[in-house]
Amino acid sequence: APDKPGGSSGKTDGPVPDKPGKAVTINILDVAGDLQLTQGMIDEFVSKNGDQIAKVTYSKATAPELVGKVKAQQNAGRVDIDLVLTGVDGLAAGIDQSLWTPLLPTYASRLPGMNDYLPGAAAMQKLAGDFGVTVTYYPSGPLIEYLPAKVASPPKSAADLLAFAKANPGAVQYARPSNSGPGRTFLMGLPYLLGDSDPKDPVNGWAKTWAYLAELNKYVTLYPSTTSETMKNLANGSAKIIASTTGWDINPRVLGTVPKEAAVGTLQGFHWVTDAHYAVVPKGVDVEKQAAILNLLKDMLTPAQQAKAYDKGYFYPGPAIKDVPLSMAPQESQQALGEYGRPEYEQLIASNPLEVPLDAKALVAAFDKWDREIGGAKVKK
Amino acid sequence: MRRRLVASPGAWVVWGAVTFFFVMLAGVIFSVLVSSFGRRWFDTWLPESWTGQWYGQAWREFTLPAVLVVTIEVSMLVVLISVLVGVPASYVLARKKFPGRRLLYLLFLLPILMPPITYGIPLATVLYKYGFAGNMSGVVLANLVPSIPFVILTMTPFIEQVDPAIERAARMCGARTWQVFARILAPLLVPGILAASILVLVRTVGMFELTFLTAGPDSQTLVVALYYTMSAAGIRAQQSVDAMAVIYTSMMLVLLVVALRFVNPTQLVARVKEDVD
Amino acid sequence: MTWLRIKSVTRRFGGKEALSGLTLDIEQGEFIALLGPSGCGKSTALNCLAGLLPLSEGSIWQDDQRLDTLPPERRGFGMVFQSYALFPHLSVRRNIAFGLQMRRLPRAEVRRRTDEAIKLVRLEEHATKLPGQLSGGQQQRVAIARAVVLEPSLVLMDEPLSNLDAKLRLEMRTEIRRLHQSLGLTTVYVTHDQEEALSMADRLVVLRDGRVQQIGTPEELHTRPANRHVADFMGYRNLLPMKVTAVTPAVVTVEGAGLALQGTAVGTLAAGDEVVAAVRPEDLQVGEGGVPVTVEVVEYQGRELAVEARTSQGTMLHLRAAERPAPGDRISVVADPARVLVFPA
Amino acid sequence: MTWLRIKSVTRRFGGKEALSGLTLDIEQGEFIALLGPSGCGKSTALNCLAGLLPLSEGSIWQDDQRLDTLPPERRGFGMVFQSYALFPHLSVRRNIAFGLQMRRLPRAEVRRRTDEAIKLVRLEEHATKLPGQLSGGQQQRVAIARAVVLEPSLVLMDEPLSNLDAKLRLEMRTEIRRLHQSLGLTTVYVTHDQEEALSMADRLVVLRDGRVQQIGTPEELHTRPANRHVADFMGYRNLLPMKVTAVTPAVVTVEGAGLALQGTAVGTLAAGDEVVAAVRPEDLQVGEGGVPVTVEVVEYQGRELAVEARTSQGTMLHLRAAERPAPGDRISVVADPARVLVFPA
Amino acid sequence: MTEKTALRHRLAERGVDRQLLLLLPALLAVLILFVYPFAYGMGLSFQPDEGGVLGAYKNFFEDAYQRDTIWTTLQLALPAAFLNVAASVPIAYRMRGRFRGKRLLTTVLVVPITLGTVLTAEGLLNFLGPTGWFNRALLNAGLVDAPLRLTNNYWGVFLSLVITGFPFAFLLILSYLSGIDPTLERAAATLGAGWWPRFHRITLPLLAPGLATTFCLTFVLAFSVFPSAILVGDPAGSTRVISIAAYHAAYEAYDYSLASAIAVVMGVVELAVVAAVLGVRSLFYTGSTGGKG
Ligand SMILES: Nc1ncnc2c1ncn2[C@@H]1O[C@H](COP(=O)(O)OP(=O)(O)OP(=O)(O)O)[C@@H](O)[C@H]1O
Ligand SMILES: Nc1ncnc2c1ncn2[C@@H]1O[C@H](COP(=O)(O)OP(=O)(O)OP(=O)(O)O)[C@@H](O)[C@H]1O
Ligand SMILES: [Mg+2]
Ligand SMILES: [Mg+2]
Repeated sequence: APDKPGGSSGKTDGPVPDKPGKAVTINILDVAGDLQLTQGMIDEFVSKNGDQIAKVTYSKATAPELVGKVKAQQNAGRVDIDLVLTGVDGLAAGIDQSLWTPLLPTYASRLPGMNDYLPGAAAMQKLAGDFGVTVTYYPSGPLIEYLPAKVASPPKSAADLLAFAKANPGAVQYARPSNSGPGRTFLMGLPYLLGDSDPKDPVNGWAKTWAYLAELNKYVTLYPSTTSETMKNLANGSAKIIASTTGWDINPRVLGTVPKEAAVGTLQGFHWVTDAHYAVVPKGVDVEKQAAILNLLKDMLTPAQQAKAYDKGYFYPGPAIKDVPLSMAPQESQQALGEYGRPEYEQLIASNPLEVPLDAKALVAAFDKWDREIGGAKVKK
Repeated sequence: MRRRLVASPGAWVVWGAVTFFFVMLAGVIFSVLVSSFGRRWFDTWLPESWTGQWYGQAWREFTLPAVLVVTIEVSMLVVLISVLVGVPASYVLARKKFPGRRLLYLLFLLPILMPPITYGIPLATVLYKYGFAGNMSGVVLANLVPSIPFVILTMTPFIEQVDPAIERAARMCGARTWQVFARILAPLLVPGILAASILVLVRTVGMFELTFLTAGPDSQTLVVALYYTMSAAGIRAQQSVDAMAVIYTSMMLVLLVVALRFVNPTQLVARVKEDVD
Repeated sequence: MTWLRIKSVTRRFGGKEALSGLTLDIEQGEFIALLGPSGCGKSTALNCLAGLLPLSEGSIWQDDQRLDTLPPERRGFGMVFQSYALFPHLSVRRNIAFGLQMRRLPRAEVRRRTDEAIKLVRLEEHATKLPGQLSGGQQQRVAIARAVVLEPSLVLMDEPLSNLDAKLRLEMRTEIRRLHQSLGLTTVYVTHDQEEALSMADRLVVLRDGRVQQIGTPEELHTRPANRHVADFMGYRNLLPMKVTAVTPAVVTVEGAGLALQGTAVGTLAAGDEVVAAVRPEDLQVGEGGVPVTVEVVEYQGRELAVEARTSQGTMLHLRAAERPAPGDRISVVADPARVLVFPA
Repeated sequence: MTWLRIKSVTRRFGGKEALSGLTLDIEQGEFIALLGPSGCGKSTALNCLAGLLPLSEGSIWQDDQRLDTLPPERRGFGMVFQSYALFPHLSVRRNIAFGLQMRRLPRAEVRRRTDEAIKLVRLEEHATKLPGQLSGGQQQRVAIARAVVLEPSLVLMDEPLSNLDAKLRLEMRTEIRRLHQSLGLTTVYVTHDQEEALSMADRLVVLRDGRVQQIGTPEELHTRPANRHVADFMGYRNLLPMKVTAVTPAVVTVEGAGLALQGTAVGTLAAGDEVVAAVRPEDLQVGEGGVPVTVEVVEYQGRELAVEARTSQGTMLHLRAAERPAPGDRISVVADPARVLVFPA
Repeated sequence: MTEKTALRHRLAERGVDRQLLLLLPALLAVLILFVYPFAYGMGLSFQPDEGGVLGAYKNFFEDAYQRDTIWTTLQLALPAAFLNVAASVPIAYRMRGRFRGKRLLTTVLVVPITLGTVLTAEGLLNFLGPTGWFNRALLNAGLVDAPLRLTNNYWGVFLSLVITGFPFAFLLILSYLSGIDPTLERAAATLGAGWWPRFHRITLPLLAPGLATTFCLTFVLAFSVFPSAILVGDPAGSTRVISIAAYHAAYEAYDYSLASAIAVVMGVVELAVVAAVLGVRSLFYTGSTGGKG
């Protein structure tokens, strides 16, 4: 490693200076795929602030392993991950295991951008407590996606969807929720659609949802293990309607893995189940580095940088703060979204309620129940 | 030399099965290869058009050249060390009957049997504590845990096959133990060592958990990138997974072919015993 | 001057003694042959000496230094294995050069000595072949060359000539003796061929069932075998169970199995004792006034004929004849009393 | 009645002929010995017959059925391998029983015949051991028992007795001959031991460098070797390069190397020809009026002494003596002209 | 005078001598890098948040959904390992001798180990999927009416285990086979044994130790199947293998003690199978496979 774990001053707690004494190296671990959106922002900051950050290294991992790794480093007293970009799952797991340095409210004043969060992003920020800083945000889903050529009259409600599935066994597909964003969004969106008693309590409050899924299960032949596969099946015709989200709608069409003509629909009375990515700093990171990171985050939360989050619809829309119109985004983004974007999203986002996703514990419980009662039910037959 | 050309029914069945296996294999490999170069492949035999963009993307996103170098360094080191440490141990286990031998064999068996979850995190902690993790030495050390026993397990039957009189003869010629190993046993065991090395190599290159837990930013291996592409959150085109998989496979293939170039796994010992025809 | 002391060395395999209490002093420059029937423990003895088998009991000393606790490669002995044990992956040349390379000799010397050894065993043509491509005898010659090329202080040879043809065997015998003498080697040589042992060794050790039967010079063994087993092994092919009828200081008279013979007693005997009379086939002559026997089998053996004949009581006698009798002929057989040995049964 | 025809069988290893154009007719019940120096192609010939090596050229016929295209297991021959080739995972008993079990004989018969064979080779004590626990000679006996227990129509034996001790070897010789006769076997027996070949075989085939030198009965070979190589191999240890000085119908007179001899010509010779005179050591006698030589080496060989002596010109002669001359003695040597063979050089 | 037998000999006869030192590096490596961390992991499995010392195990065994993963995994791993070994033997046996193209064929047969689980999974999904080439060919040829379902179920995982496991098994068995002296088979042939008795009475017993080891290794690999069980399998249902349960506990529920407990159960089950196989192996001959015993 280029620098010793623990960093240049060796101090990992106490007050964080305004600026690092000399340029530091920052090791960033991305467990949410967030670099797709933010690497441009970070690189730009580094190129402009060579006095603070000499070099950034990026590594990537999946969320679940993150905890083990950080824990191992912290137990040994040598932390060499300085900044983690994570989704809700990694964030929550880290909070649960007390891995993260509390940045708030101590340094809230250094991150003025946080005051400009979109309402949905602000709600997501609450999930992060004192630990994470929301860097990107999107309302996600649930949406349904289909090829208009094959589905003449798409379902308009949850009941319609069930009827469609009944009429076309095997045609409705959603990926196993624990392996798929759209899958879990669909799962978390259903209680709102069906009017369950407590949409935040999958074990006791989702009676209608489970009944609905069990019924739907009779006509689902297959729960793929990745969202990509549902997309592929949609494209090659072996599935007719799949669960989706805004990002999964636009980006795969840009990439060409789903036909451009694919359409999305919503089910009547749905609530958006939002999603966000967070920046967190593990405990044990040198204060000099913390200083550089705080300055980096401050920069990332400015509109000019946030506009980069439009990307090619990867996390559509993407920016976490207000007043970042598409016109500020890089030319490439504007072009891709001009061709593949859907103007109707703006309206849909504005006119439907936003809900924060389940917290980590509840989500795991929901996955478990789904695995046992829905996905696993096939075996017991 | 006349050979009997009429093959027995047994041979037909065997070669038929081999052919079928090859066809399936070719299908599997080519479908991924085609997909990794394809753009828009929907309900058709072949994609609409071809592109190299998935490779370009993987290249940029993961700084692959550095990752490849690290992967090769790590796997070579692991193979080397585990053979150096494992073969002598398997020698003793194969040749000697001593009290506690079975127990020891069991102990060597355990690391292969136990999933890395059981020991991965504490192991990483230990390695971090002594400054080994976060760089290449940690990755190598962690990967030795399943590799050494693997070598021991595969090599023991091999060594049992070698006539002990040959070693005695070497000793009578004045060879010390290490010379017996280097000059006599090693060449005779080449097929076995090679087989074991290839398998260790494959396992090391493919070992995700232990590598991830102990790798630092500069010591990531290809499999970490591959797993990320495959199972991390976020949108991924199927094709970019395919492209990563193809890169991974090509690298392994190069390693394998290089290995087989230098030594043919079946001929060294066999040459001595086979006829020349 | 005793140079190597073997003190009551015993080796057991799973309780059974393959070698029991071998005690032997070897002098520098001596050529010792271990002789005995198959399975008598010859190879076991050699392996114990070489350090390839741990001893179950006993010790081995060289110039008052205890040797049996040293590993084989530290004893500096050379060995020719009964099963050749050639290195299958090395060419003939490299098999032979192996030991020299282990000694870290300069390359040129290794080459020179290897070449000499290859020439000695006449394998010039085959020097680059692998052992698997050699005939059995060629392999054995490689094994010999590999051991002697080192000019070790003690050479152990386990039936090194058994796979060679008669001519080559004779030549190699002479060659081995010559090497032994000119290099000043000390040699322990295992063989089951009494003729080989007699012609090569300074002293012979006859083993049977792991036990030493007799130690002595070739002549002692040949003419004065210590017991019937040694006699049996030294070519006294006729071993006839008989009874003593009379004892004089010079000769004993024995009778039985339809025969009456006079012979020399080995040990003290009294009239009436059950004994075994031992005679070599070549010491039974066809001659007047002897025992009448009927010829049964006649085998051609070059210059002589081997004859099997039966006495009237059905005892089979082996003898030699210069002229060819026909099966069924009745002949008369006589024996020189000095050549008939009588052992207690 | 020709039962097995071997027609110009040739076998090459990588271009080199290990066996060239072997042609031989074998009659049922015959005992054929293949004799020749190490590496001459004996094992190769046997392997070709057994079907273990494909022929490079030629064919093998049995009663007008072509045999060389059949796999070994369909030929119904038995074989004793030079390297034993015992099954290391089977006990002695099960090694021997293997072939019988392959024939699907009833269990009781397998048992009975196996027991007999074990007894025959005297391994009763070792029947349950694995081959790795046997001595070399014991292993070889297992190999013999394994082959003959099948009473095959043709038995191929590759130096089956080379690892046995002298006594056992003699006994096994007789045993093998007895088996051969009583079971009505046909046997092809490879050996490098001329004495063994002479005493056992009905006919001998002498090979050298893969080529047949002579085929004949033991007596023919022993007394009338066809060329100097056969003579060399049949014990004519003195092979002296000389020149013909005079030729009469009965004897040729030859001179050279400080010697003058009279001998019997093999082939037509004329005065002045370069020749090789061949004499056995036992045909060179110490006697008056012969060639004066100086004794150099005296070896004890049981009843006789082997003597090496040098002529004034430095040629080494091998002879036998009944009494012990001392090295350095000057003696005179004579030879019976009928026993001296003269070959063209 | 009688010397006491040297201690060295007495130890050597029991198999204790300096050569045992060769074990040391491996032993140290395993002790430091494995035993210590593993003991820690084992310890975790006995310290669940609730339910006492054996709470985690009780959790696992009382829950049919969890417990059944053992059976599910065995159902996959045993047949796959068995097939891999059983298929390798005849192929390797055919390939013992020398023939032209042997090297190429060996290389090609070994190629699949380079594929890795990901490419195999992707390939199976692409190739055997409902609109993959395989089903397309079958449909076009009129052999089936509807696409065969070969992925996202038991068969997908099974096939991927075969594709990744077969070359492992083949490579090892081919090498073990080449160590057996061919003279032995020849000897058997002259004793009238056709190819089958030659094979099963001579070659097979000599190969048995190698077979056992190979079976154990392929079984262990198959038993810890994880990525392909998720990718080409039905991870909530018919291919919910035990490692998915462990993964779920460790990385989704962050219940390390349950995860360790499951991992220990995994190890114990594997150990039981391996012990059974090695037990059977010890009934066979082990040792030199040359002709001279
Ligand atoms: N590893 C072993 N396990 C059990 N018994 C053994 C072992 N090695 C040798 N023996 C037995 O010990 C005895 C002596 O064996 P050894 O090899 O010394 O005989 P040998 O005199 O060399 O015979 P040969 O002339 O036939 O080679 C034999 O009866 C043999 O069966
Ligand atoms: N596989 C092989 N490759 C090359 N050459 C070989 C091979 N096998 C035998 N030869 C050569 O063929 C010749 C004849 O060998 P063969 O084994 O028949 O000899 P042999 O007469 O049995 O000798 P011996 O009495 O020493 O056993 C030898 O020179 C040998 O080196
Ligand atoms: Mg022996
Ligand atoms: Mg031979």
